[in-house]
Amino acid sequence: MSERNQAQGNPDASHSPHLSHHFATPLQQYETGKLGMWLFLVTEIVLFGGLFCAYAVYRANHPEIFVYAHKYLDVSLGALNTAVLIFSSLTMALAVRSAQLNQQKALIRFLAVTILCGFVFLAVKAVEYEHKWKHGLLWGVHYNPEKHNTESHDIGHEAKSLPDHANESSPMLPTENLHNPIPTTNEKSAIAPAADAPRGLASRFDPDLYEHIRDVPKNVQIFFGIYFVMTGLHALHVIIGMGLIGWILRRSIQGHFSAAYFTPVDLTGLYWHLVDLIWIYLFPLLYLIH
Amino acid sequence: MIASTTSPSTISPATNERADNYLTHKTGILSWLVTLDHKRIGVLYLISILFAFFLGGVFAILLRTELIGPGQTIMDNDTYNKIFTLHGAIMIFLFIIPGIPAALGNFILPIMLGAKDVAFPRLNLTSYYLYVIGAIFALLSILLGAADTGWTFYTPYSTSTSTSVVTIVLGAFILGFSSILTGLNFIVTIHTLRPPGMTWFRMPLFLWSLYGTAIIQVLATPVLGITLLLLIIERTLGVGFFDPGLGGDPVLYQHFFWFYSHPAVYIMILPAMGIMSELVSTFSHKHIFGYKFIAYSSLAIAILGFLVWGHHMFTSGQSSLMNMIFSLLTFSVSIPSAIKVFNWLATMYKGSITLETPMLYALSFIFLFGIGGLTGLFLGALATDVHLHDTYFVVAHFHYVMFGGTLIAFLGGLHYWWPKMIGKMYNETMGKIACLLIFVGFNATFFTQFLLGMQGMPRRYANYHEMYTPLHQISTIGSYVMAVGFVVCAAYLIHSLFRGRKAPANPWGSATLEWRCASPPPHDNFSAPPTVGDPYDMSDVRFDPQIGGYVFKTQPTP
Amino acid sequence: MSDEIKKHERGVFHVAPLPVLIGVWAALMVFTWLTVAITHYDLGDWNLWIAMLIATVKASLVALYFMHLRYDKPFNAVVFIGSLFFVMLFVSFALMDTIEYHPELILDYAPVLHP
Amino acid sequence: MNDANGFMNYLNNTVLAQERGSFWLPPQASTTAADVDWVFQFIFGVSAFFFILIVTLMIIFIIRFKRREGVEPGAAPHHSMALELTWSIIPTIIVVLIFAFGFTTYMNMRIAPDNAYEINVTGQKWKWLFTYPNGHVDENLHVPVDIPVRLILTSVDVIHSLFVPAFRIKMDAVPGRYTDTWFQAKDPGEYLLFCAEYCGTSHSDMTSMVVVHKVGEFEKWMQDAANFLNTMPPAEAGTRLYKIRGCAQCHSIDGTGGHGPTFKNLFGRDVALKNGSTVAADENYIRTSILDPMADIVAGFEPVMPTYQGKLKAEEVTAIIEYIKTLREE
Repeated sequence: MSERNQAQGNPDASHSPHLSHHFATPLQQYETGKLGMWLFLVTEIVLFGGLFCAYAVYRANHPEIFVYAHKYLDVSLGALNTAVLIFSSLTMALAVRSAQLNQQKALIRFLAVTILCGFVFLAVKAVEYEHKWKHGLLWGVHYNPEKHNTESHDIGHEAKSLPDHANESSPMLPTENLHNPIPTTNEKSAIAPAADAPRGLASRFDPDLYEHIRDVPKNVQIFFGIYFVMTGLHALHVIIGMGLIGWILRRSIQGHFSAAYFTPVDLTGLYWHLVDLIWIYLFPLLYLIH
Repeated sequence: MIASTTSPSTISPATNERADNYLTHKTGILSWLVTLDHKRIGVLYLISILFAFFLGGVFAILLRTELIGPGQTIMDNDTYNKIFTLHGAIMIFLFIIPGIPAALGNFILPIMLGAKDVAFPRLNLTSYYLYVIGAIFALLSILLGAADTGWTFYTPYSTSTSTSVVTIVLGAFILGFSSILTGLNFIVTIHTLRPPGMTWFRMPLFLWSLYGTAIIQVLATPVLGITLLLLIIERTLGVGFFDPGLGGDPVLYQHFFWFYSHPAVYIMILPAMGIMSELVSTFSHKHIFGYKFIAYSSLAIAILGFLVWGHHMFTSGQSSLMNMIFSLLTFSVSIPSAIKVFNWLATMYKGSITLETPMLYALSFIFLFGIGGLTGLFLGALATDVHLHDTYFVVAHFHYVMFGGTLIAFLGGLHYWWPKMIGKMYNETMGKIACLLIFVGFNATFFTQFLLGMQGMPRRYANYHEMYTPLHQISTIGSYVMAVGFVVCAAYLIHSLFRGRKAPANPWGSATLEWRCASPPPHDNFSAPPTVGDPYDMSDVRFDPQIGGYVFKTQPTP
Repeated sequence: MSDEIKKHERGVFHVAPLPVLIGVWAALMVFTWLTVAITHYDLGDWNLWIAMLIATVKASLVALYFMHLRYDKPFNAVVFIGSLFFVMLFVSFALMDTIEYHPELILDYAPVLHP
Repeated sequence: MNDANGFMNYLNNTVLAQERGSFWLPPQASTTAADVDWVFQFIFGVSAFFFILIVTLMIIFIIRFKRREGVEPGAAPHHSMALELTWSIIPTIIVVLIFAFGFTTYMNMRIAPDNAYEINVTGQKWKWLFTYPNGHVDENLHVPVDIPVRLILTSVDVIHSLFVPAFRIKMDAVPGRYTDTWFQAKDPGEYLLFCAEYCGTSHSDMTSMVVVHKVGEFEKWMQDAANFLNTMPPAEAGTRLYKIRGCAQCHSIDGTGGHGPTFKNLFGRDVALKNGSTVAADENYIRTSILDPMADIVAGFEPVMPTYQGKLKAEEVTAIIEYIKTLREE
């Protein structure tokens, strides 16, 4: 596995001003940076891996929640964002290519387009978040879909056909317990008497009384928790990536990069592609549930 | 404080050493705080982790004092709960995890490898400052009233308690990133900065163990990151991933937590095993036995360590199927550990053993880690674990491994490399006395805890049934003896800073590269790439009474 | 300069050809369309697996060409795939446990956690 | 000196408390305890053998191969495949054996017999509640001897863990799911029951007793215990009901807040209701509030209380009212 520097990389560049004192050749430095970046990407993958694990566990436990709740996401907006990110990946790859070929103007242009795509992505994301915010389709304790009923109905395309589950008079919306995080049991109550059995043994619903919400699974907030944490963390990475590209763009305009030195462009590119790569999985997992 | 450069390297003819070393290369506090030199960063780490160790130790003594008798002795239950949380969190996140890799590893790894620095010096400094920031958050939580969750932060307790959990969790989160960056730096350094001739199988075993450690740091720590991040947003935003009240699953938190925290146990012990290989070989003055098996066993432990986290959850409601799988896999980790111990013994066979302080620590390690490792068998076996889980048996077991293993090896390594780092020799007699005090005190403290655990004393108890009193008293007295040992140790080490005999380049007779440069090492370690040979070939060194140390026959000390 | 670059077809200075990049992009768009289109058919459990398969193909294309993994040092690929392996390990063990204990869960359960 | 005395006491106590057990472990009071202890002893034997082997070799080597002036280290090989394989394969075989013994014994401990007597266990900060099939709730675990007992555990707040050292059983009580464990007590007597999973302030005081009754006596105890309303003064019975019927989860008795109004100084006070009216907290008001909680919602509280209609007998309601009366401050 010895990848000792075959220093044939760039014979002229041994006097490169970018060479740090503890490297022998620019090639060694380049490879070091690249391996470091890949290891960093590994940590990002494992970080998101934790969320994918949570996703898998909750989906295995409560598939009905995912089937029900994903309908509140807008597939066309998701697909649009997928296309935007893929396109930005292309422009990023082209930017790296331009740097390698010493094409300064093309480099600047492609980086600018990439950043622009990042803004489009975030804008679409903001529209989606805003819809959910308005309808109370939020995570955990903030899940409160009653708002959806009292305000407008223009949520995701499929959601309109859902039964009108939010009813002011029904105290047993799947969310009710969230404001009073106490066990839900029979009737109107939220607290089970301790003596009968451990909590949870008692029957929960009177199905006739709540016929209109019988199709709404419990704990829908789990889906929105996962949705917001996954897409939120991803969006944070998009923002960080845009910051990096902005920094690269500034340096490109100052003419820092050339065919002899383009490591920062390459490494930022790797980061941006990873952000794209994670979205490639998020899109079907969150938006395209059957 | 203005950094100024001292005179360029001059050769002192009498000692054949360059006067310019990393300590004197630049002066002024600022030159230390913004240094990119791995040696200085290592020293900064060393000072910080020793401070953390002091703090964690004080908390430990407070805990043991409270437990000297049943009922309330010096603190109430809530205070006790906070102090054991702080003791655990500080010792683990601030001391043991960064202890050997970040402090000793940072200093030694590039020199041992024959490199001028780590691959990313700036990242290295960043990693140190992340450590400092994480430590500040952890200490800030004390000012805010301290968390009372235990270092494991189990949900739903950690999401429902009113104490300052977020601060300390944020601290641990930041410390995790510090650990990741150190690991990343080490992997890349070992891959790309080896000088010509330093092949994988010429690397000293300490480097192999650091490499294995770094793999775990890079692959497991991000899971801690996401776990703690989820815990933070759970508390601040009410996301409810682990809150049964919101449909979440508290046992999933334990999967998350132990997916990191079990491999983290190997982050703690693997570098200690690496130090052991160096110590045993050096002080037996003989080539290490079974080099390749020891090297591969480090990697095996690193990989297998990922497969066994569920053995912390045998009574948690984890399914019987997973209990079976995890129990079986757990035993697989014991094999590489056994291989290492037997290879160290075989190294001593037909050696020429000298008993300097580092070797005493190495021998203590074999004794204590033997007990710690073998008691792990009781906890890996399902039937016995059910009885012993969450009792003092577990407390004793992991203190034998973490303290008897890692800390003892850390002390061994500290004494071993102290002359190299500081350029001064410590008092050998005092070193032996301190080692003996720590060894005796340690066994009195923790062996009794095995007996307590077997009799059913649960851990994290501020109060206990009268029948456990005598053993608790022995344990507490043992901890005081140990504390005296540490005070003695600190005293003579600090004394040596000012009054110590000047250290020769190679006081012990080792053959690895760091002993080929001066003590303390020059700023750039090696002016020219060093000649690399077998790191355990002792035939090349001989004792020179004139300088009180060893010299290399073939190549003079640069 | 470009002559020199051509010499290192598999080296670090490999420049991805323009048609390859555009082609990969086109393929990614097609797969995105495909993955949306396939959800209109009910294939039971297969929906999830097909979606994951398509996502993996897309991810491979990005990694191999946009991220130069195909032309890179093999060790970087080992690192990348290794991390995926560990994620799989984590997910599959946790999932195995969750499927085993599923029947014991108390659905709709919400205890007194926030006094 | 003090310490030495303590140690002697310890030995005396040990012999007394563990007459039926081995020196190391608590008495074997359940049918599986002996099996667990056998696995323990097996691992102990193996460990002791290897530990003594390692330490003896170490000491011999230190003495035998200590550096002597003028003696060069002898020639020894740097590796030996045969040796390496030996100390890889032998430990492997041993640990597989340990796994197998541990696993088979564990499965016997996991799978309860079909005819087991079932008791529901609820963990909460910081006490255990044991609910019997007839509805009786007790703070200690009473079980019959020689009959398999299955415990079904859950928790209402954080994770707890039920641990009976003498039975060698331990199982976490996890909120949101059921866990179970079982045992069959061998000898009548009282045994300690601990909470083994850290659960906060009074974690170390969350101990109960396991009372193993002789044949025939369990039923008698059960009858008496379930009949406590008739044998205790009403206010005392009310205290008991307050603890075991879940009132304590929302209604404090020291004036602090909760999901429901505090019981302190409640009786006889005027209570402001959500609908704006005021009502005197007399016997009738309290009775109504227990049986039809939605009738009078107190201002500042959510309508979350379950009805106890059909769950509390008339005498029980009376007992609770009597208890609340005692919480008035003079």
